[in-house]
Amino acid sequence: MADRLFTVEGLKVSLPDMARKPLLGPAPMLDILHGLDFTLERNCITGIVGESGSGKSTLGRALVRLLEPSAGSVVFDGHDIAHLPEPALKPLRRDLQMIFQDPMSSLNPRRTIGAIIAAPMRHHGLADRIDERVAAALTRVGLPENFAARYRHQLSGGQRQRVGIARALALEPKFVLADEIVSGLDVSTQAQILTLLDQLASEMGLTIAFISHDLSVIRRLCRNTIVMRAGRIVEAGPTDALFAAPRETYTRELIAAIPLPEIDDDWLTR
Amino acid sequence: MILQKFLLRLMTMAVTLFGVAVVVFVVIRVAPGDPIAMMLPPGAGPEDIERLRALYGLDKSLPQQFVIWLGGVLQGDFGTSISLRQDVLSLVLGRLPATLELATLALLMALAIGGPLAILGARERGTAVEAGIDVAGGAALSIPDFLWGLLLILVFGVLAPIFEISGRVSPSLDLPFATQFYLVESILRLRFDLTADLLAHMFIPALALALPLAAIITLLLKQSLKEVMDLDYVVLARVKGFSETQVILREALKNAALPTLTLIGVQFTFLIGGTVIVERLFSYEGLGNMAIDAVINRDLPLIQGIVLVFALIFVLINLAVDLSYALLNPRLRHG
Amino acid sequence: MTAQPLCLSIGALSATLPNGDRVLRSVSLDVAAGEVHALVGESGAGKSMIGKALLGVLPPGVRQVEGSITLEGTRLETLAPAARRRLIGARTALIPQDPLTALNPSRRIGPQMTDRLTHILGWPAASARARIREMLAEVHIREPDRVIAAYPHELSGGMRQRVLIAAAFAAEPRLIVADEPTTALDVTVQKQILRLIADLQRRHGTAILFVTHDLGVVAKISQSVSVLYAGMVVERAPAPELFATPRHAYTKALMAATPRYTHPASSLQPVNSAVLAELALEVRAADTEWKRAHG
Amino acid sequence: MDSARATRRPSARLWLAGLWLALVFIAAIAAPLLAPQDPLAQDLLYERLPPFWMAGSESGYPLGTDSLGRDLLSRLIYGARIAVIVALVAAFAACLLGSALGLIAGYFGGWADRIISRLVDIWMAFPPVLFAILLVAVLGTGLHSVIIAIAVIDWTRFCRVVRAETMVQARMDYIENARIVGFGRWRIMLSEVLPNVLPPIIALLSLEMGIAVIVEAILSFVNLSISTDDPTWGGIIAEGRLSIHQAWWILVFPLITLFLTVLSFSQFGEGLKSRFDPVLR
Repeated sequence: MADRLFTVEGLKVSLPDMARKPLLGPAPMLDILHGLDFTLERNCITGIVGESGSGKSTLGRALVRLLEPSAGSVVFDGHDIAHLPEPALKPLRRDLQMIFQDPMSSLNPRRTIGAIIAAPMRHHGLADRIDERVAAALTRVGLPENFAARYRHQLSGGQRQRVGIARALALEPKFVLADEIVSGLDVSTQAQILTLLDQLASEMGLTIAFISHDLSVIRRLCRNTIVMRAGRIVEAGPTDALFAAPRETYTRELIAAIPLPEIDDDWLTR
Repeated sequence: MILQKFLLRLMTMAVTLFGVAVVVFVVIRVAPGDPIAMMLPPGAGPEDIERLRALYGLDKSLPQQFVIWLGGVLQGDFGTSISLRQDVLSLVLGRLPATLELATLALLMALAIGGPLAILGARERGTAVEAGIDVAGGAALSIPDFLWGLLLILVFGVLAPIFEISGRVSPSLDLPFATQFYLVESILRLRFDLTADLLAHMFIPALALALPLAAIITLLLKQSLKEVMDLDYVVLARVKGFSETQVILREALKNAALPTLTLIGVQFTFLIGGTVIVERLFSYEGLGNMAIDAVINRDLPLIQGIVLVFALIFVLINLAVDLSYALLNPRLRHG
Repeated sequence: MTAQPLCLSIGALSATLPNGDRVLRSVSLDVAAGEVHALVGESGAGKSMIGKALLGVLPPGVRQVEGSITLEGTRLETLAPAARRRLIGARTALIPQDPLTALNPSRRIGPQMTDRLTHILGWPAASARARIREMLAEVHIREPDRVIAAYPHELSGGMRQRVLIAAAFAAEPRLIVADEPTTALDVTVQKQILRLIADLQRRHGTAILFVTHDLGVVAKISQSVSVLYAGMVVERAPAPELFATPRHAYTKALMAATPRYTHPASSLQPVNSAVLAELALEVRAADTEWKRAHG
Repeated sequence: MDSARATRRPSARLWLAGLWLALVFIAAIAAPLLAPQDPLAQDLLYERLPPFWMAGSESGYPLGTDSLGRDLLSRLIYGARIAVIVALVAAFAACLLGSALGLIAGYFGGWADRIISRLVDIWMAFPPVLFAILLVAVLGTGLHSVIIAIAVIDWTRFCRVVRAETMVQARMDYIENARIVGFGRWRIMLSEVLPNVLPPIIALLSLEMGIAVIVEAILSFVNLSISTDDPTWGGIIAEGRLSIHQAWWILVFPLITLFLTVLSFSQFGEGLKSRFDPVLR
């Protein structure tokens, strides 16, 4: 039995549907996730894959408690965080970090890279030797130390995403949520980021939930995979087994729809 | 859905108007000056003051006064002007058409200047033409109507006296009008000699009001056009073989104008607010000019009435903008 | 290769930014009639610029400074702007990337599909309407009347992309520029759309200049490929040849950096810095030569 | 519109505008040293003297005199004092009040936003000039009334812009990340959002200084600003408007002064904004 960092049972998330808000009173709730049960193993990258509208990003936001679930339990490292109020969450926040899809939006444009990486550490009582810590965080993701003095707009896309990784990992969290972190990147940069993340995960023993729409990327990086569709889990299990023998039709369709960079004349008609 | 939104909109309008009524009521009643004392001849006794006070309802408590006044307003009774000793509503309605004609003329002038310049700037984007429009627009925008008015008085009143700089109509003229909408009526009655005289009086004040708005329309609409013109459907229209001007008029203009509509609506209310001082500057007999006199004379009922009418015009403009936005936008129309 | 007539021939095409930097560096390529030619590269490779230069919709400030574009034997540079616009409108079409922004939100679908036929090509309104109904059937839209009367926001993303494809083929263009037409779509929808484009292309014998960043898409749809880097064509080959034996180091590196679900984790290789250094040298050499030729 | 203009030679307009504003500030501070005459000294022998280049001018009265024989240049220089004080104090007050409410409304949303937005709606339903005249009439003429009136009326300008900009920023992922890190709401608002809404606030603050000068001039023009004897630009303009056909210079010089000052404030603000904004979005 593998050691579990997250145990999720009956997770439901509903969000207010502002488009159908009545004149007075609250907007009706729209169910995004319809009761999910799954676990995330420690020291393991788990891929969460699905097409648009599958609810994968909502799931991620519930795991790091940017959203409060409407029902179910989310047990993280022995604590049910599903309904913890913000003050009670605070000590756990250090262990629940996130890397975002778009570093243009996730890095504050008015702060230096150094300040961006230092702020979480200062907040969580790691203010001593802060410059050394920032330098170490940058070195870890393969950026030169003098990048600490730069601003977001002075970096390339790949470098920005490295900063996002450095910031999330600076706190040495138990869990990192990576939400579509390579989907805005070119393949060559994407390959670098994937390789880096893979290497850091094994070095630091990270537990990562890796959200992506790209099964090829999931295959490259993740030991376990959860396939989602319309707010439900279609299939979950070890990645190798899932690709070798997908149990569900939807998974098979999803895999078959990926165009491989190989000549295959009847792929289109299949 | 649409109906609900409309009702909600009417409710917020009512709340806004009520708020305006409360604010103006409270503000003018903390005034230290005594309006009654101002209207009495020297040597009037305290009992005269008391009698007048009671006559205007000023002897009651503030909330009582407010309830009485608001009750009257809801029945169309805005009270009696203290300084002019006439019904406030008829005073206001007598002056309102002059202000509305001035503001509407200014709006038309602003659209006539701003629209074509915006289209020209968007067509010539990235060139010296656009840079020139930007510089001129930026300057016109930061100079308020009051200064434009003074500047235009100098140019057209003194240096090259082409237009009139005082009043609404030449006093020597015989006016056959039945309403206060002189401009409209002169056109309807085909009395174009009067139209010309009215326009000669209105041209400079209207231009002073129009210039800042024209600058805003130019810059906002041009920016919006430029954004729209980078979108795929505009590129697609060019590929179809349409010329740049056709592309702007057929594909870009409507979608670019929609998002600027709300802002232009707000700016139009600013323009109407500007009529207060511009009318003063040009001795134009409109509502704003009367408002300043009312403040100077501490004519409480008249001030209240005028402020409320202005507020009503403003919320109606915003409502009209929202409605036209909904009508022009298929996304909302088909809710 | 048999000598098929050329649909499009681009020779030594260079385009510059306002600051004088080149975004296209002497690009040459040929597209045979009825063939799908893929332009593949990463961001900044200038792959979209080629299509835009051909269609005459380069972004403000970008100028074609050199080179020739020959469409079915007509050199576009020799035409007056209005004539060029009409030729482009009659012989070419564009399938854009983002179906969400490629349809005018305030106009109904029908007029947006017919306006090229009626306003540019002078068709009678009735035959234009009949034509687009035909085309909508070809892209498997079952309720053409509903779609024709709809506003864009009333259709799904996949549906809008079908409409755009139908509109592109409606005037029987000889060449279509497809600018990343499936990038914004989910994989399952992408496959349907690719199949649709391939179908129509074969049936109508239309040549397509297919711009994409995805080598997988290239392999499935194109007969010949140009690989671009920094506005240069680094390799040009028939598709089977390119995927069997890529010649240029950059093409090889790009293939190694593309993840495949059929290959286990270890096979992925980031682009080697030596390759990038070599490419930088090539770019510099090309620019030096260009500067010498142009003072 | 801003970005396109801002990238074109931001420094030229920053310097030109700054230069003129510096002149105005120096005039305000060193008025007694710079003014050639006592701005209040009337001399009916010297009434409506023309400026120096015209026949009939007197030395010592370079820009001529008004209808009471007071030196125009000296009155303009002393008028700068009132203008500068009003510009600085009123604009800062409006800025503080409006930006604080705008931040709160934009960041917290919900009831705070609803109440503040309603308040803004009510305020915007007043014609601002009439509101200012009314307030000054109620509070009694004087410098402090003018300042209070401007601040009380113009905070909405800041509130609307800051609220809208805050809502844009609050949707950014870096705000979500700050929550992930565990920062409190006030801390996020003040240390993450505020720095990003600062450039428009600065531009608006400078613009508002120009507006405050104008409002003061308008109030003087309708005789409601400070005491009628004290030299103010608006007061001189009011007089100039009356004698426009006899002595145009009484209107022209304060008008030019006001024109340049207002233009400079707005251009200075735009220049500062692009200077302050190294971010290429």
